[in-house]
Amino acid sequence: MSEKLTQRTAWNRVLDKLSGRSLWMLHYCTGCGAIELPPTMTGRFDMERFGIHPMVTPRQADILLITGYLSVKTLKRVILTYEQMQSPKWVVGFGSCTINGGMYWNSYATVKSLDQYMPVELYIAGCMPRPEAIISSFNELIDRIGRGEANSWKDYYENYDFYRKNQEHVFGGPINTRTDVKSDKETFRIQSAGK
Amino acid sequence: MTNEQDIINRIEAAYPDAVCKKKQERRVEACLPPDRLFDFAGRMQSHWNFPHLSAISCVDWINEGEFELVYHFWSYEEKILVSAKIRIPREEARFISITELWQPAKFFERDIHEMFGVVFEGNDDLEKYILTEWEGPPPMRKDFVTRDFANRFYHFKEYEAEWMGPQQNPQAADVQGGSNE
Amino acid sequence: MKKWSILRPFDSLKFIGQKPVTIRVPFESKPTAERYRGFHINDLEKCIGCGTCAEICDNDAIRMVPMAGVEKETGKSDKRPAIDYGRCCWCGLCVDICTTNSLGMTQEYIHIDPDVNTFYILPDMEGIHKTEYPQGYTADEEVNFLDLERVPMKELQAEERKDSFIEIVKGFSKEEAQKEASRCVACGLCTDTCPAHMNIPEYIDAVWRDDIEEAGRQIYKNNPLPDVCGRICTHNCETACSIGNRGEPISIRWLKRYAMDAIPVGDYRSLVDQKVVKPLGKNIAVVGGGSSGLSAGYYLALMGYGVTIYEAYPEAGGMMRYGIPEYRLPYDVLDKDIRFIEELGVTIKTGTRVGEDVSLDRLHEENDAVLIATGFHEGRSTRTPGTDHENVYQAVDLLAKITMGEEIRVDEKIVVIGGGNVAMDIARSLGRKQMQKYGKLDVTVTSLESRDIMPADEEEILESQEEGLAFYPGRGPSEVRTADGKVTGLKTVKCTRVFDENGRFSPQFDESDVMVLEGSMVIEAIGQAPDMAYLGEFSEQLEYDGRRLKVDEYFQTSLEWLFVSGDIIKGPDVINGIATGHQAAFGIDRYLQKAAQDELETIDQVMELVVDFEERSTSYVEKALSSGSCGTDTGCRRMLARFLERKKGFAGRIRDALSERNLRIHLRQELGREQHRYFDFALLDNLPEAAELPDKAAELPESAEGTRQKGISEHLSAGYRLYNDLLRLTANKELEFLFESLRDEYHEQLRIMQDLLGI
Amino acid sequence: MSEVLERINRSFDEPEDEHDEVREYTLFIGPNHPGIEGNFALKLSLEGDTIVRAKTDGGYLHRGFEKLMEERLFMQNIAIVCRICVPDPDPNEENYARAVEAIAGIEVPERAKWIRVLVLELSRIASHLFTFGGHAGTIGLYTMPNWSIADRDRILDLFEELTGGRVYHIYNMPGGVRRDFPDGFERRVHEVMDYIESRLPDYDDLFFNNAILRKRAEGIGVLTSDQAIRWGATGPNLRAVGIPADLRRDDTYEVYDKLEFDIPTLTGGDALDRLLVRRKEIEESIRIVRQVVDNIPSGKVWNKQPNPLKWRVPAGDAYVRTESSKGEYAYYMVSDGGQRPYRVHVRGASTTHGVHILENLLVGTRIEDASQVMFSLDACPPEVDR
Repeated sequence: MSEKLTQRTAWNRVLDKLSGRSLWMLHYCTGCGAIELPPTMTGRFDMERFGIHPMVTPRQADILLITGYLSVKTLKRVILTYEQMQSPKWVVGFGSCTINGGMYWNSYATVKSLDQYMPVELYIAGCMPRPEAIISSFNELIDRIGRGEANSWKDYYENYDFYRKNQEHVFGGPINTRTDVKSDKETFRIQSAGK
Repeated sequence: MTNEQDIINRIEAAYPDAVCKKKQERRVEACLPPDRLFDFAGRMQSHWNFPHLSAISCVDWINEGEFELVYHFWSYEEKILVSAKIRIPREEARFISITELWQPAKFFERDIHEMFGVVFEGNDDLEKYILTEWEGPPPMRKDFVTRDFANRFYHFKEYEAEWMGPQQNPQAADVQGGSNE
Repeated sequence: MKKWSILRPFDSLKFIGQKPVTIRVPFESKPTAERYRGFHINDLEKCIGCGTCAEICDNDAIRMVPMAGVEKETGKSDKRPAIDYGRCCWCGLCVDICTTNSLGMTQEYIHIDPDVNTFYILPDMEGIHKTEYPQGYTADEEVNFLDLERVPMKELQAEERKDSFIEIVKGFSKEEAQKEASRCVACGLCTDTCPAHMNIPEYIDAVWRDDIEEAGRQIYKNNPLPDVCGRICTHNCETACSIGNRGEPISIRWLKRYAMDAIPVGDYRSLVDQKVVKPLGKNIAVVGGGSSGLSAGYYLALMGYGVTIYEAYPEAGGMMRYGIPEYRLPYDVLDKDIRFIEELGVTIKTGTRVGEDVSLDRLHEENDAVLIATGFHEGRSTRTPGTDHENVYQAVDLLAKITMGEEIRVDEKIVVIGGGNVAMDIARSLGRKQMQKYGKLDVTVTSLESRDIMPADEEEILESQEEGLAFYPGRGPSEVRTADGKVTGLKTVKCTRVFDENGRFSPQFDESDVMVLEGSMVIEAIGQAPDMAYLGEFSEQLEYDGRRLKVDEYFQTSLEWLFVSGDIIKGPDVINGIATGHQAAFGIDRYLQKAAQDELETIDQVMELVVDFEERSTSYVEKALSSGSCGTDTGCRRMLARFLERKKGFAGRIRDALSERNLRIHLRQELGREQHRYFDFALLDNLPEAAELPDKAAELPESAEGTRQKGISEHLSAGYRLYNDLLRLTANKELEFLFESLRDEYHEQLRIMQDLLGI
Repeated sequence: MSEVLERINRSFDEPEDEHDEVREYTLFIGPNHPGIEGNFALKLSLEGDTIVRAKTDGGYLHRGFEKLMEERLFMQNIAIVCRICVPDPDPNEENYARAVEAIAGIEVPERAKWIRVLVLELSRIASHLFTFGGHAGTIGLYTMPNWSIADRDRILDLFEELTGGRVYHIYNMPGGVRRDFPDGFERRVHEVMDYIESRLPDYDDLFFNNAILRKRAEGIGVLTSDQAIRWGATGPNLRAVGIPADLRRDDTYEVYDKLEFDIPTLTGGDALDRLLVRRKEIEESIRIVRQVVDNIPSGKVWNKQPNPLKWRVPAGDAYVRTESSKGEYAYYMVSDGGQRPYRVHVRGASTTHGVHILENLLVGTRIEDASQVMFSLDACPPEVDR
């Protein structure tokens, strides 16, 4: 992926700088970490200072926050949502549950590591991360987008089969997300690199 | 203010084969034979002024091969909680539903059905509510060990932190249980 | 509800003056609380790697990992806690239970990274980003998860015990033992420190679960003299106990005693889970019936050797009986252990001194190997002037006489020279004799070492002082004063230094500071020496390493048939005697079993195949039963069930065949944590991958019946092929004996397989 | 062209129900929907915009707490119980601690009881403020969440000081609490209480007396007192129908019997009254907190328990209840004398409010009021799924 970075034209750099300024976060609380989102969104910590605003529909959102554990039922809806979001899109994993299972490591109902099912841009340590940590992660994301390094979303197209296989393993069969990921790949001119 | 003993006397008078005991302050335990329960639930609501069914709990006594259903009734006036306990066999557990008397029982019975596999006859809404994506056995039964399932079914992280050096990395979750056996 | 008015919107003007609530992160930051639960820090000097934090962690987030530059020491393991921030829930239970308070938390809470591996950290004092953050959540004295105080042990008070030899320590009741056992965090540091590597956490846990049978079994795994050790062991384990860092260590010795007291000697047989195999027709002579001789005898007997122990004194027990007074170790307790060892077939010839009644040479002819374990029975003299006087005695001689009940001279004033446990024993024994004879006690004890470096146990010194013994530590004996033939006292001078700078024993005295200790009787208790006269002419043929015999790791001397154990090679206490006895027993066994070594290798492979066959075919049959194709068909199920029934315990029957055939199944002992194995059953646990399917299954008929058949065959054919390999082995001549009794068994199995496969 | 026009005209003059094309259709709301509280979904059958039948769909937040608790030692569970209901975690810790104390007969020092009441009441205020923010969000009044959730953060700062954690306190354990007050804590509690009390009039002007809220919430999702009792409503939803039932008085625990506070009740039983009952409860909670901070006895905060790695609770069972901000929150714990709880049944307050009562109340309301009804019942989905 790194060799593509150098080809960024001057226009790409400007685009990256600007697009980092108005990220919209999908208003979907998937896990218990979502209780720290209202304080981040509202008066006390106010993430709108960075142009980040909660957006209700996946199609207009840029950031998908996986706020903690993902039960299998929620994972199905999250994948539907993720595939509806327009690229470039970024997934931020909150807390320990997204990394290696967190507190629910021996639970039968939750998936253990998020990067098996979708590419994750940033992880935040915490159980659950505080508003200050969430806002720092947004700043980090804005910087990475500005530097053109935030390309985890391409990974979903490149290694779609890998993710697909894991998803089907958890759901016990293919699910119809009514989004043709393969055709999306062409629109972004991404070659598939095996993973 | 009636106290626990009055309640016990009242129950034992109505149900001679009930074994009642005062557990703590405002807590009475009544062990009943299963066939008495439906009548007991009706009488609690109509005659004895216990309008609130706080919860129905189910305990899986796997060694005795029985499920224990505990019905918790609360009276706002007498401020006492009566826990009626019955035992039903564990294999193909079936029991009568009390939903037409008690509306809260709808949720509790469906929950016990999902988690333990107890079939409540007369409850029309028993299909899956929480575990819709789960094909395995009722998870709360004691013979289902969630740790083994998690280790077999899910993928755990194999870290390669730089302080670890090349030679070894930590094992997956199944190696060391969180609590010493 | 305020009434309507046009001015209502201006109500909100009051907010103009107020400062906005927003904290403009990252430009501003709100100070975190002092006890905030942030990222972990761990003081790696204080941390002993006991693993208690990993035990309490409910998310299995802490794993003990080896760390570069950290070795195993007494009371420290070689592992340190690594924390997985993909699991941790920052609950702080690990901080509250840490045995040394080394683990703490800072107020740092921001760590954002795309790379998951940075979330698995090995905490040290600098923190996750090597930047300084204020201290956060730390351990608290009041809310502390560990029980730091010991359960007090009931003991006879000084007044009651001054004049009697009744045992001082009363032992735990059940509740006390369970309460004490519940303090253990099972970190295992004690096991590493114990010379015999006893399974201490296991038996403490068994005591806590009130499973005395299991406790006894765990104890007997590594210690054939548990009752004795339950009373007089020098308990290195308690010095290493992790609870001892901040509180009093677990009283491991008393718990061992509680467990063994609760088991009658009759049931000891069931505790020893190693089966005593058939006698091997080889005999071994053990010289000396002390702790190491008895220990070696126990293990050799379990291995099937004929063991005879030659004991010079009238009864076996060595220093345990003749060196330790009865108030510490009652003789019936010692007899309990010895009697069990005798029950295992060890014959003990008491009153026969090797070198006098029987020569070492004769032992060499009559036995396949000889173990000398004679210990230190000669008292060493200080050789100060006047010690040759007949009223100057050696402590060990007197102690032996007291044990044998002989009448000994007890004067009204006695002086004891020496600062070790033996000095304490003789001083207190004589004190008791004085109380019984004169009704009053007057014993003075003097030692080179000053009070703080006296080698005796701390509780021994305290108890002696309680009983009224006078102590004059830090003084060297210079002369025994006599007046008209009778000893009147001991002239002593101040001892300024005992060891020189590099720890060698070279005492320095200040002649000017003189003190005379009155006493008509002087006892020397400064150390013991071995009496190896019985070696006779063999002593030239043996190589020495300084004053001790030169031995390899199995205590085999340069004469291959002669082994050594106990104080004469490695002391100074009972537990070391047991450990060296155990190791020597291995040595003897290895030496005698040289011939059988290679024969066992081939048995390894056979056993592997057999077990593999059993495992594979069992799983295949179960799969066949549960798979759709023939799971429902009752006929097929019955056949498979019968096959399974017949085959159950197949490996077990092979194992019995091996033991019957006199191939000794060596005890899988764990000594010093590395394993000595000759025929190791650990093979049974890790089985090789299954062989691929034979061609036989492919050409089976395709009919409906065939598909059902094919269903079975897919799963059974692999077993069938393995089975054939086994039968080929029976043609192998030198293993033929192994399959004699089992041949028809094999043919029966093969017939069933063919029946099932319909071939 | 005329035929289309003619059909449009006809639709105006004819009454609705004769219009034969009107059929029942199904609409899914959630789990990703701003009008839904938390990760929860509603399956509504509608005729026009009136809900005819409603079915809730939970399970999105199911982690199998009761199963996980059976695999953890007794002391290890204090870290996991507070994760069950996120806006109001402390009743969980309280229930778990008291259940173990009831079974094992453990005594709690007097000071720890007072601290527990303080923590419960602060958690109640924080949870109510959080609900006000959410409820205001459903009617588009976004100033209210900016105010109430920012003020709630002041309470979280108090929690962070006292327990070391902002939301998950892991503070309450069998035998007492883990740490005593940091110094100067009482003064800061008074400051925060005064601040919140001074904010209440602003809330009234902005939100509670707001004409839009009155219009949107009055007469919506009316629950009669008979239905409330029969359907098992508890807590504020029950007090909104005029029944002064409060576990802090009826099934008293800790030191509530030593404190003076009233049980506010209203009689309307509709969405507005349920909201206003919670608003009044905040004043009572502030009164309680002040009483606790003023007359808390000194002493130790934890009666020492055995080493957690070797701690067995004698066999027995206990049904323990706490008044959480959502209603009656109960634990039924069974111990078989082992090191781990044999069974813990978590009876969240929302098991009745969030499922069947919501389904019954939604029938007959219009689609735009569905979230009004849901937020006024203040159902917390993780309590339902566990």
